[in-house]
Amino acid sequence: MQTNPLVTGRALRMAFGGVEVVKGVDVELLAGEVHAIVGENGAGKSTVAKILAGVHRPTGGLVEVGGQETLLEGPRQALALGIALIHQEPLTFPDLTVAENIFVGHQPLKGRLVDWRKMESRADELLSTLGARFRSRDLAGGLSVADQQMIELASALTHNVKVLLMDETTAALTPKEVAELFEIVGRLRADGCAIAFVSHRLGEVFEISDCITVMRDGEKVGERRPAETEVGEIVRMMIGREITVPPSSERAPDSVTRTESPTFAVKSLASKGRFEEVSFEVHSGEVVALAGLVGAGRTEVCESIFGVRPMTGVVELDGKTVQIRSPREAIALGLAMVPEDRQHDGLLLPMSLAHNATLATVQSTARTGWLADKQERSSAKDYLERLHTAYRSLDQKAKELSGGNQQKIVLAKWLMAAPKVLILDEPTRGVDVGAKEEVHRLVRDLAAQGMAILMVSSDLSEVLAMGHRVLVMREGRLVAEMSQAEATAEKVMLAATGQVSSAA
Amino acid sequence: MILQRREAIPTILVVVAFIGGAIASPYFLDFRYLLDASSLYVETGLLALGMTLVIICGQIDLSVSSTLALVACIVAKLLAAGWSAGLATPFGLALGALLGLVNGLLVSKLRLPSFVVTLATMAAYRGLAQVMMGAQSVRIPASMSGIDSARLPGTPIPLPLSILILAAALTGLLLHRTVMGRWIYAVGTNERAALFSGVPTSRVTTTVFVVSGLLAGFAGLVLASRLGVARFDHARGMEVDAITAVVLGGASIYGGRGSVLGTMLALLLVAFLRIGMGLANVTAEFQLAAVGALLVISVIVTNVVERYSGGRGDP
Amino acid sequence: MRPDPATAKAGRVWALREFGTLALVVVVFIAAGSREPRFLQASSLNSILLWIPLLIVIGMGQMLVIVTRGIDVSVGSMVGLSGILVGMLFRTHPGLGVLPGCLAGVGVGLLLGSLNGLLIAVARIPPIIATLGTLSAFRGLTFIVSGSKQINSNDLPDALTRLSLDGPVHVAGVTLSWILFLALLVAAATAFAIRRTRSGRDVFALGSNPDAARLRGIPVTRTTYLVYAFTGALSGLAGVMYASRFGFVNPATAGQGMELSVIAAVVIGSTKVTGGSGSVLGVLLGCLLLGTINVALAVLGIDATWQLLIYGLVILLALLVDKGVQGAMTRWQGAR
Amino acid sequence: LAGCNRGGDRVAEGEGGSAGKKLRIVYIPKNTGNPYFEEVTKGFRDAANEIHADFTTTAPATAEATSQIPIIKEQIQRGVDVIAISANSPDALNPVLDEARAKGIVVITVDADLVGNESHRDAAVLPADFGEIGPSQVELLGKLTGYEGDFAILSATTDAPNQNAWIAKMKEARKDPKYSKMHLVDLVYGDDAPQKSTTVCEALLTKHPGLRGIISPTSVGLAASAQVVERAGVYPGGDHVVGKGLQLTGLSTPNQLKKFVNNGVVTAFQLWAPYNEGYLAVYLGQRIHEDGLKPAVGFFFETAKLGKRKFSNKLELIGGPLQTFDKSNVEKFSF
Ligand SMILES: Nc1ncnc2c1ncn2[C@@H]1O[C@H](COP(=O)(O)OP(=O)(O)OP(=O)(O)O)[C@@H](O)[C@H]1O
Ligand SMILES: Nc1ncnc2c1ncn2[C@@H]1O[C@H](COP(=O)(O)OP(=O)(O)OP(=O)(O)O)[C@@H](O)[C@H]1O
Ligand SMILES: [Mg+2]
Ligand SMILES: [Mg+2]
Repeated sequence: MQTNPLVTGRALRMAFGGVEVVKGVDVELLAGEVHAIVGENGAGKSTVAKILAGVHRPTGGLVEVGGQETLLEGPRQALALGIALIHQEPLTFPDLTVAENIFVGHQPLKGRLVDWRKMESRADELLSTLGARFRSRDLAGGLSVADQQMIELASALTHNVKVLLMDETTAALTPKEVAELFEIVGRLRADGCAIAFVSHRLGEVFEISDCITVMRDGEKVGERRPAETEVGEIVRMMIGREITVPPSSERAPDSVTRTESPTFAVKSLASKGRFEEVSFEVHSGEVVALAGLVGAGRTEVCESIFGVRPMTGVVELDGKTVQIRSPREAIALGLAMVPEDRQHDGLLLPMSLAHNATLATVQSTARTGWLADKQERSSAKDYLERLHTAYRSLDQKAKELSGGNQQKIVLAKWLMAAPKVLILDEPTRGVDVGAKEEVHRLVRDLAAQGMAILMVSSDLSEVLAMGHRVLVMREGRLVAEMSQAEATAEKVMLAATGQVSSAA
Repeated sequence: MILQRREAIPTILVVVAFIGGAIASPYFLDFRYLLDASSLYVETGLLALGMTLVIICGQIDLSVSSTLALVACIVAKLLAAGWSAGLATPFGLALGALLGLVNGLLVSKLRLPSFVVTLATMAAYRGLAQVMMGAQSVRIPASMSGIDSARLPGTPIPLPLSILILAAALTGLLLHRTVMGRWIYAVGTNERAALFSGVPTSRVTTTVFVVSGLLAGFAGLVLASRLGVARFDHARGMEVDAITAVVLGGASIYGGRGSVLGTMLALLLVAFLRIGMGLANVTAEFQLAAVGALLVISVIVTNVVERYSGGRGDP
Repeated sequence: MRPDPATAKAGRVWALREFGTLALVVVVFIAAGSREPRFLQASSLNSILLWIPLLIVIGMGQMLVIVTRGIDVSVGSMVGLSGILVGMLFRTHPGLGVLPGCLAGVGVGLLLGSLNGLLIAVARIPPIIATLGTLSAFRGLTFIVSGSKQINSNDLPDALTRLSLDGPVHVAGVTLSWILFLALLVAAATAFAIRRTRSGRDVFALGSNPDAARLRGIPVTRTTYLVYAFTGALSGLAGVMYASRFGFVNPATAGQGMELSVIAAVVIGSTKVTGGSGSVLGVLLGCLLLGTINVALAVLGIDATWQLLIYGLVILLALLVDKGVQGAMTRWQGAR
Repeated sequence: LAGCNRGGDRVAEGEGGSAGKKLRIVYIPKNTGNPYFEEVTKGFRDAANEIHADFTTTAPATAEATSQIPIIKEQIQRGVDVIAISANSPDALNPVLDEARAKGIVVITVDADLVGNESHRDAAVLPADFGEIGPSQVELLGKLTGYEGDFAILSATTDAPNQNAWIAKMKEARKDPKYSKMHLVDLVYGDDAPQKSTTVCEALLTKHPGLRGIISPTSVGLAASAQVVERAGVYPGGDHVVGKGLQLTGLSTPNQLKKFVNNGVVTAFQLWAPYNEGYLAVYLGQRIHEDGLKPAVGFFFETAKLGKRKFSNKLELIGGPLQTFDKSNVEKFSF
């Protein structure tokens, strides 16, 4: 393995609106190495990645490409130098075809003109090697987060990248897809590329990386070789304290005292072309985990229940059939949903944290229709702190928070609504270990207080650790239901991938 | 606090315009006249108030001036037909609201782009007025006309002006102090996220158009009373002045940003500017160019200020 | 907002949306023709084919602007200003040829459009504001440079008016005028450019997701600037075509209010106002529909007082048809 | 009569501008950039120079009904003595004009009167005898077409007072048996917008293939129509001419039609001298303001240059007379 640095960041500094969020970080991406960057939410991982990819211009320090100092003017130039970044929040063009999305900005030319045939054939080749469900002529609009990330990966591969930066690319992926991804990463590494790999899934980090940089509050707290360390140490470095609770994956769930009649039940839900015959129950005090491969239709089931999409079927609350034609009605009935796509569906990015956190409850807080600012702010503050959210002021804009902290805002919004039934779609996607723990504990507490919880997750360990029962969806159908006791990683995966006859 | 910073620019400009006017013409510094002349902008102001809500909600309403004309015409006809003012006035307001409701439903329920919907109703509403009135215009009975010669009892403030101030206060309360107001900002910022949070997005969208229509209808009554006649072609192009005021006032045409105070300051600014230039016999073409330039410059300044004060510079 | 697969599917068969517009054109023809057979004569076809060229030319630019989520309401004023300036040029240089005149018009337009482009792309002013500003600024300038004086027919060279008086192709009394061909040429060129050049594709990417465009290395500023400069250049050309078509240029009326017809045509032509999607064919049909309606109203001798109302209603109708009652109904659900 | 004759004599004596402070006159045309009002303004300028009055002119950018109101208010505030205005609306200006007159300002409407609201101005100066315009247009077309065939009228907007007044007179005039073979088959409106005027004119040709004549008593309509008729080639001597060909005539300033007169598309058209309107308005304003002249129906008003004019029934003075332009004389004029 060679060791000449392809990209180096020296004493990188970055400040937003006067607040320094990266404080003198050194990173060195070596050829033929996978370099993991881990750290809590808001530690500055994405920011560092963005600096190296020319998205942000550092307020201090310098970037060296191939050994010499370079002032990256922007993503264009970075790409030209073979540095590609797969963003934490996917960046696709809904109105363009998948092929165009992959080749945007560098379409294959014939003379000076775009060569569509070549573009589409090359795109299809790539997609098949990535094992994608969709084809080059499909429109990108409507693909899932994971599918969109796959497009970005493909796009990165089409620039003959020397340096590939992946920011939480695995967050929305299932183990199967992660495996496929790692295969490609392996190939790139063998070809002498340098790969930066930002992730919260320490398991994956240890599996793939040759070197781990740990960040905390914008500083680099250390660099380790996986061989010479273990998860515990990394976690300690990340959060700077011992976590008392063992990581959830090893923890037995609380036993549930099942109420005989379910709080929440759906019967043969169907939505043409998306899902059909979906029936299940959630009892108060129970966490039901909904597993499946990306694209299985889980999000769409959730959104349909919540009244965002039309569907057919019966929804029962406390035994009574209810009509839900809009989220508003759902909320009135005591439902709440944390959507998968935080940025698009969860937040008002340019608005203040306070207004974001209270959006769902603003009406009930203000009994008369006149705003009750004081109560709002105090309860917002209260909940944000309960979730250990890192923020400067309630008037800070939501878009200034890191991915994980943004998720906490969304959670806070719904906890304020004190729902009977809570639907969580990928609640810990892009959330760091510490925060993830908190979310898990929180979910357990809420269940313990008698809330009925449906939790969609692509993270197997999460599914196993949290679910009192585990449901598995495949291609729009419920294919398996297993109790906590029966559920094992193997069974779930088999059901999700359809290797066994459905056991539900 | 951010809001205040945003209104700083219009405020400064108003002062500048005032001083400029005083220098440009010896006839400018006459407060009674300023009050009277400003009251010519009351209709524009009422339209701008509605437009503020619509724009913050991420929409646009080009049909306001046509709504104004249609309401004025119909009310005039009713009065001519012997209706009492006490009956015709509320009817006019209701009619305005109804016309707004049509816009609102087309936009919120059928998900049609407001720009084109109101572009169409702009033609349709004025067309309707024309069909009803043909060429001739209808007189407003003395009892209802001459509103701008009336003054707020015991003050030199013309009645229309005080009406505008009242309307502004109410709109301000709605926008900045009520749940609906908060929802308007939310929908304008990210409709889908608002929907997910249980905001009745289409009701909110409909509401802003209804309010806009209502205020336009109100403006129609004021104009008819001021002119003493109503006619289908009155107030053509007033919607542009209204939009100009709203945006000068610091609202973002992309929604989610703006304030009533800002709009009112901008209106005052435009009024002073026009009055000043008019008194100095500046020709119409220069006035056109000046107001256009002002609009552009003020937005540039806002952007610059925001970029350096760490706020969001990106449009 | 992330469109759901439903719209994605609709998007895949985007082409179909244009047929809604085409159908409407046919409907108007049949309706008008059945009430006044003379409407189906060559002469009214001529009238329509002379009504649309200016609209088409500007529409090409406006379409791209709207695709980038922008709007340019200053086109009418740009037509006026370039029309006046070129007119003055012809008045002072009677010998001047038509081609130089057209180039001058394009040049003037390019200059004005570039100003819009700079304000929007570089100074980051929201398009509707910037162009609302230049809408009045350019109109004011038109009065100033012309000293509020009109360009009369005897100031314009015959060769120029010939462009719209006759043309290369005559079939069954229908004359396909030179300016029509000019317009179709512009349309064809635009169609080719947006499909086969990188800059063309960048326009659509930019409109589809601006943030992504920036982060994926698309020259956002340049692309934005280009669409407005392009629109300006085309409006400039339209200014010359205006002089040719009407034989006189008045600083007050030239191009006045044109922006509305253009935008209407572009949107009726099923260009997505939320950006990212639009087609030349759609715009052509949009222009054709508006032209047909206007001429039909005139030929049917519909009482002048009714025209405005009908015009408005038809645009609404076009929108609804384009939307498709089907789609509208399903959205009724989601809209709650 | 005597009283006012004396007034006339005094003007003739040419001792117009009274000593002391200058008379301040403002003229407010319908809108800027309108070549017709350029000519009117010229008249104002010359007369104002003759009597050493201080003259300014200012106009709105659009001819929208209410657009003149702020301007009038400003002029009141500036304390002018005489406001001469070509009204954009027959009635919307009433309140503000009353305000002006209450402040002792003389209000004179020029070219466009407050039809039905004459009591809101002191006097009017109108282009030509409305009773004369309609008939002489019909007569002109008659001469051109040999007093026979279908003809149509292309007007401005449906609500333009002057246009409607003239059109009414045209219809009346046709009762004369002399015109019995001329049939008015259509009346259309081009809103004084080039595009619309063009479209409706084309529609006329489509609807009435055998049309012998078009009268367009508005310069925009006439200029646009000329372009259409030339394209269609249906004018006498045109290459698609039907029978004797279509005669296009109407009212317009010569400059706008020179080309079409010279290339035979238009044989003849008419207009009064807009110049006179401005010229008269100045003297009238001065006499009313400085000498307290009270215009009265049937009385005469005299200026050295234009001679005697009679106040008609609504206190109107007539700029007139109607001038016919054709190949022989069109090049002599430049307005
Ligand atoms: N555009 C921005 N404006 C202001 N502050 C920002 C911006 N982007 C990031 N920050 C701040 O920088 C800090 C680091 O953000 P960053 O996204 O790099 O964290 P992260 O390590 O990627 O967290 P996560 O794992 O949750 O994605 C956060 O505190 C965030 O609030
Ligand atoms: N067979 C398919 N082919 C193409 N697209 C599909 C298919 N199935 C689902 N999709 C799309 O992929 C997206 C993912 O669906 P959805 O998000 O409901 O599944 P999921 O299991 O929730 O996936 P995720 O893990 O991303 O939440 C949906 O928007 C849907 O449009
Ligand atoms: Mg991150
Ligand atoms: Mg999902």
